[in-house]
Amino acid sequence: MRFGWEDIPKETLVWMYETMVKIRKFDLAAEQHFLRGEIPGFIHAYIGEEAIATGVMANLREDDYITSTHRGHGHMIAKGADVKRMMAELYGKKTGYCRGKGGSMHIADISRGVLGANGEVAGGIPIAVGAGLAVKFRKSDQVVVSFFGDGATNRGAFHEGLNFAAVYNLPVIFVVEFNEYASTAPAREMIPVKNVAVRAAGYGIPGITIDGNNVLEVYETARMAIERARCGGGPFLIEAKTYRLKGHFVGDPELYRDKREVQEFWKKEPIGRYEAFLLKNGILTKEDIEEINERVDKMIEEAVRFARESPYPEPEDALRDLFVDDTGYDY
Amino acid sequence: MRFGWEDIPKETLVWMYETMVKIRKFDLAAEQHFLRGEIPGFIHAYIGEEAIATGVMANLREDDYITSTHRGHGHMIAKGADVKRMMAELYGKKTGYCRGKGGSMHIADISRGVLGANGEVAGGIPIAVGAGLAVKFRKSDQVVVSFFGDGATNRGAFHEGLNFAAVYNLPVIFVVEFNEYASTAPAREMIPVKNVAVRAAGYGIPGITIDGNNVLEVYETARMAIERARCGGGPFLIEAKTYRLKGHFVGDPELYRDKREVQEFWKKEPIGRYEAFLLKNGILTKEDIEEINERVDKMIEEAVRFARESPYPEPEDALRDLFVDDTGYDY
Amino acid sequence: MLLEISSLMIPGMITEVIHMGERIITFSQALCEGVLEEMLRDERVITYGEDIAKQGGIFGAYKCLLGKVGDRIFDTPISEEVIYGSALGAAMAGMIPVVEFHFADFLFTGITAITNQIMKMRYMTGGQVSLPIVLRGPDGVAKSAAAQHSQSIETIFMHVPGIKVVVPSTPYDAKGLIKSSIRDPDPIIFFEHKALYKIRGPVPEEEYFIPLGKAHIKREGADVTVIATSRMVHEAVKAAEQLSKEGIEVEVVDLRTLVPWDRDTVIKSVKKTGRAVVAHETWRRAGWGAEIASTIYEELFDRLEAPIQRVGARNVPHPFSPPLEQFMIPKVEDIVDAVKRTL
Amino acid sequence: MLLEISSLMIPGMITEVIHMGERIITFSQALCEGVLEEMLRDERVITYGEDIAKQGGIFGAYKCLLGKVGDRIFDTPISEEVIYGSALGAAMAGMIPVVEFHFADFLFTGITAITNQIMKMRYMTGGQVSLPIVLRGPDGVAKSAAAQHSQSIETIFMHVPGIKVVVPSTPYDAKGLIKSSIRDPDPIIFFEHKALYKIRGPVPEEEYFIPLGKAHIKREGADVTVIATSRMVHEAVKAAEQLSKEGIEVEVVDLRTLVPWDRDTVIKSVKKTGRAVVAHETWRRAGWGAEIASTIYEELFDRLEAPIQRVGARNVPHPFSPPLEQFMIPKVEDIVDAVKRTL
Ligand SMILES: Cc1ncc(C[n+]2csc(CCOP(=O)(O)OP(=O)(O)O)c2C)c(N)n1
Ligand SMILES: Cc1ncc(C[n+]2csc(CCOP(=O)(O)OP(=O)(O)O)c2C)c(N)n1
Ligand SMILES: [Mg+2]
Ligand SMILES: [Mg+2]
Repeated sequence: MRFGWEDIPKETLVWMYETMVKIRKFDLAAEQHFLRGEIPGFIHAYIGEEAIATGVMANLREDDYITSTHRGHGHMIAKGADVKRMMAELYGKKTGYCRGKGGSMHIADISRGVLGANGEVAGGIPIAVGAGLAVKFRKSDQVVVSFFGDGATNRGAFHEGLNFAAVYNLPVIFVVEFNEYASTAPAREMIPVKNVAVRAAGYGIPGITIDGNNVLEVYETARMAIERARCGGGPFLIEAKTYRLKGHFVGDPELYRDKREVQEFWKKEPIGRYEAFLLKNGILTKEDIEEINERVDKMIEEAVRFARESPYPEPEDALRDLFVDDTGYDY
Repeated sequence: MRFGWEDIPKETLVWMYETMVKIRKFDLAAEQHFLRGEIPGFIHAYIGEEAIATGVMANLREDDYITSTHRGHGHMIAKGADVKRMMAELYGKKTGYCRGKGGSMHIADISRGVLGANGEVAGGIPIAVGAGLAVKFRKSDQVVVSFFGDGATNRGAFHEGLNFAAVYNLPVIFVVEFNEYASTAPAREMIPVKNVAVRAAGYGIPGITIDGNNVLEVYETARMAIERARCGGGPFLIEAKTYRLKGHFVGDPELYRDKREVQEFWKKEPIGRYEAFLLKNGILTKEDIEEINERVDKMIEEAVRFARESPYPEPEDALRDLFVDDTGYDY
Repeated sequence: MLLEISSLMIPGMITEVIHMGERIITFSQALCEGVLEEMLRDERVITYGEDIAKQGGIFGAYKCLLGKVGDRIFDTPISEEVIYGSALGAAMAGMIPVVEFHFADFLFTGITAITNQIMKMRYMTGGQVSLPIVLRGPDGVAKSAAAQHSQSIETIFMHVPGIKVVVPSTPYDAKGLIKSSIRDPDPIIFFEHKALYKIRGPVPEEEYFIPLGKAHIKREGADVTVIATSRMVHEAVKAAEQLSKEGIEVEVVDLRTLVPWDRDTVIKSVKKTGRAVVAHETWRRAGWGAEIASTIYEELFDRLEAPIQRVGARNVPHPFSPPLEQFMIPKVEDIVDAVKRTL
Repeated sequence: MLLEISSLMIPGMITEVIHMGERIITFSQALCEGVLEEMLRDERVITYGEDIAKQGGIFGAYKCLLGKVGDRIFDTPISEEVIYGSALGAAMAGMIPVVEFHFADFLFTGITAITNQIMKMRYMTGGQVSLPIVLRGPDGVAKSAAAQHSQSIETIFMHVPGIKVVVPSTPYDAKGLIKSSIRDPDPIIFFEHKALYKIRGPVPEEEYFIPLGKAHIKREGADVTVIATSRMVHEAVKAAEQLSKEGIEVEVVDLRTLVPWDRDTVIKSVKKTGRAVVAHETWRRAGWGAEIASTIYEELFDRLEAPIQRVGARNVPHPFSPPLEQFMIPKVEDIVDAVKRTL
């Protein structure tokens, strides 16, 4: 695949850099404050996989839909979510996206088309297919992108979802974030083929395996798949090879893999690679990069401050938000 | 594929003919007595698909396992089940295989490795995989065959089952009885590929599409797949193209398909074709064939008589057979 | 002028007293009319599931839609998790999906999309979305369909929070409740007992709605209250008629919905009678009857004259053979006996 | 010589009076020992599930197996329907599968293989097979795991017939019950509350078994009976201790299994006290507490001094934020209040 990066507008190239940095720093902060005991629940860091959400989302409109996973901060940020309300949600605060009801694993910004992170592996796939149905019935030109991990490709919902989307030719792009592990389970032991993209052939749709740590490759592939879907071309399966640089969740003892393996993969992490490209091609200077990093640092700090200072919801709020008219259902 | 039918022992060739006839006549009788109101519940006839169960089962030992479907009479008969106890089960009698608890959709003969018909589409697939695991742990050379329909290949369990079997290299052969319909739904509308055998590639296992109305082709393919599995070669997907000559269930108004289509397929039905082959190659004479048909007719008549004359279970028997020690669980 | 229409009905089904000239249609027809009216009114309503678009559903419940709603009715592959889960995505993206679940038994096949997704999404997102979803289809025992085609599992949806549960018993209610369900902004699961599809009853031509959460008193009586839903309402009415001959007057309360359930009507009735029976077709053990009974005890401990009796299926899977099936499911006599035990 | 070991335990967990020299281990260790002993005894026992073989399970419940049972412990793909359904096939073909379900929430993901297959197969085949299957894993609320990782759904398996339901509360019971479960010829679902894995308690070195269906009286008392399971047993004991200071003596009955449940012990206790509270962590509405309560009313209508109180979670999904979660789940104070309401 040729990367016509010269055709990509400069602001997009820069936006992608800043977005990746924002995701990285958000998750580093989340990790840190989780370990300090400020954040309850579980945190699954997207560190090392930033190029995927970023390269895909650079091609989406605000009215396009995505479904995300338990590892969903990157998708939210790339889709334009407010990191303050995100961090507040991680902290379980009233000012969070879900008023503290969801937390990291259920974060969502419906107004921006983020139809939810999801605590269930492959849980977002049927939802994405349904959004695709809606788009088809409304005859709009929106598209839907469903993100999920390599482990999710072994679930029945993956199969049913791809098949369903193919049967109705829905505008849904399925993106496998193939990060080599599903919790403790190495993909090489649990998936009997080298590239799960081959599974696309079973549904008569295109499937492609790409370097998910190269944001330009992700961008180009996503652009093609998304444009195709927008014009009625139907579903597409993109397998983006990447690597989960951190534990499955913050606090994971990681006894199932060799530290050296992790170190090797740090050499291929996407932000450094992209930075080198930007510098080499004169798209950004060292100063620009510093400036961006500082700006993002400040943004994340503010988000943490906002989260810390926000109030918790009132205990009785637990009884709200189940139904549109909530009163009188708790009996 | 070359059909080395000359290598097939004559008794096998004859057994296959007789088995197909037995299945056909059993289901014709079941249909008839259902329509007369003697048989309760639902009957799904295997008429037109006899070559598949027969050609596969000709290669199985009594200690091999199979899982069957709602359309399961053919599998039972080909695996050697007693048609008397089968018919009694269809009638809901105490002498039936399941003492009247199962009926047509749940008929089973565990002693012959028939791990149950199944009222849930694709419900037998996980069971077959589990039997495969057992065989693997016991290091025996048994094999497992899981039969299911084209419609079942759209269920999550199909995907999870094939993948699981591939991951552990289990001796499980998956046989799709591609009869063009899933109840009212034509396969051409619900499956976005021409041959579902292509799905095998998604699990790194072999998949093959064959003429399921040619019992010799089924026999040869199954032999190869079963021998391979017995020697540790792992799973195999066989897609046997056939046609459901009767309604989905007895009584189906069949408004979803053209009568002419059905008539066309009657010309390709497997028993007539095989009969012509047997006659042409001098394996059986017309007299042999008549003799077989008469013998089977008598067997089925006897089965019906046995079923009719057998007693119903006692009402209170409803509380038995849930647990090994049944007493005192109904509170 | 009044007319007895029991002759039009399946033996033992509710005998409604109706006005001459009133329209009599089947449960299926009434239900279908309700769906059709809503689909014609609102383009956002779509309906899909297995085997509905070519023949109008295996129990004929969708016959009236054929040719009337274009491609807004369609058949799906056998993919329950995605059938149910896609309803969620479609609702989040602005549609009103009315999804058929084919058999209540096969709710289990894709239930995670309901219990873990549909029923939790609005809550998990802190109320960011409303989810107008209707999951509907047949449940219950009919004709020896055996263990995997006879189940009623409404209790599960009453226990796990996040969906409203509708269990109609008559053509009139089926139509009024399906229309309310489709207009409701929240997820709804709507159970149609297989044995009811063909019963007939009066259904006005004019549009009407039945609110969720309002029980209906099918029959007044001063001695014992029988609380039932769906097919068991008919059994309860039969039992009441039988008992009436012995001088026992039973009040039959048809809950019509289980989430929310009409506590006020139940409590008021039992306050009057002092005795209660709860009857459902689903398994007795940990069935929803226990919830109703426990609530009545909590509210009316001092007013109850006798322990509440619960009628439900025996705690085994559904057997195939007719005598076994008859033994396993609750019948009129079980309600009669239960009522007598309260006296 | 006796020794109080409360200091070894998580605050508020059951304080057991034990003999000097008795071995004190965690719930996880006890459970694991039980599985290990059975695996070493019987080659047919295999155990599999997600994320168990490399680190000994995400809650460490399988650590003791690592390196001890060869390939009879193994990890699987994320394929719940086949994980559960394969247990059925393996059992039918002669093995004794002990399958981990990872989180009770993801039972829903493959539940059809349990409710429609495992729980019905013996019955549907008229008793042709026995099915020694154990499905085990964590349930319950812990640390803001939110709506999809906090559920307890044992009520569903008590309602739908065909599986025995085990809900242990202590290390001692965990070991004795898992061993009985593995030797049992029927399907069993075994729920381990996440918050209990690390509690410690006495577990003898010698082999022992706890029969299914036998409750354990955790604490005797003459005034009110509190019936609980799993984590709520600990909350009930705490409530009892608190109430004791006010002169109210509570008898705490730990059911230990829900199918079968020990009716005799419960009835005997409530006969004595005349008052009862049922406490579970799962949702109150249509939770199993209603079954126990209804049964007690049926048996002891005239002996009850006050309505039975049911303690359970509020009827909403599990919220993430700690103050919301604390509000939603039942606590010691809820049991204390409930006991007082019976007085
Ligand atoms: C249906 C279901 N099964 C199991 C789990 C537990 N679980 C959470 S994340 C995870 C691994 C997911 O792996 P993958 O899909 O590759 O995503 P990744 O974590 O690598 O991003 C597992 C097994 C779950 N959340 N949902
Ligand atoms: C999980 C599930 N969904 C739906 C049904 C209803 N149903 C019974 S048979 C059938 C069609 C099956 O088609 P196929 O797998 O092709 O088998 P065939 O009947 O053609 O042999 C359907 C939808 C079911 N039994 N189980
Ligand atoms: Mg992964
Ligand atoms: Mg078919």
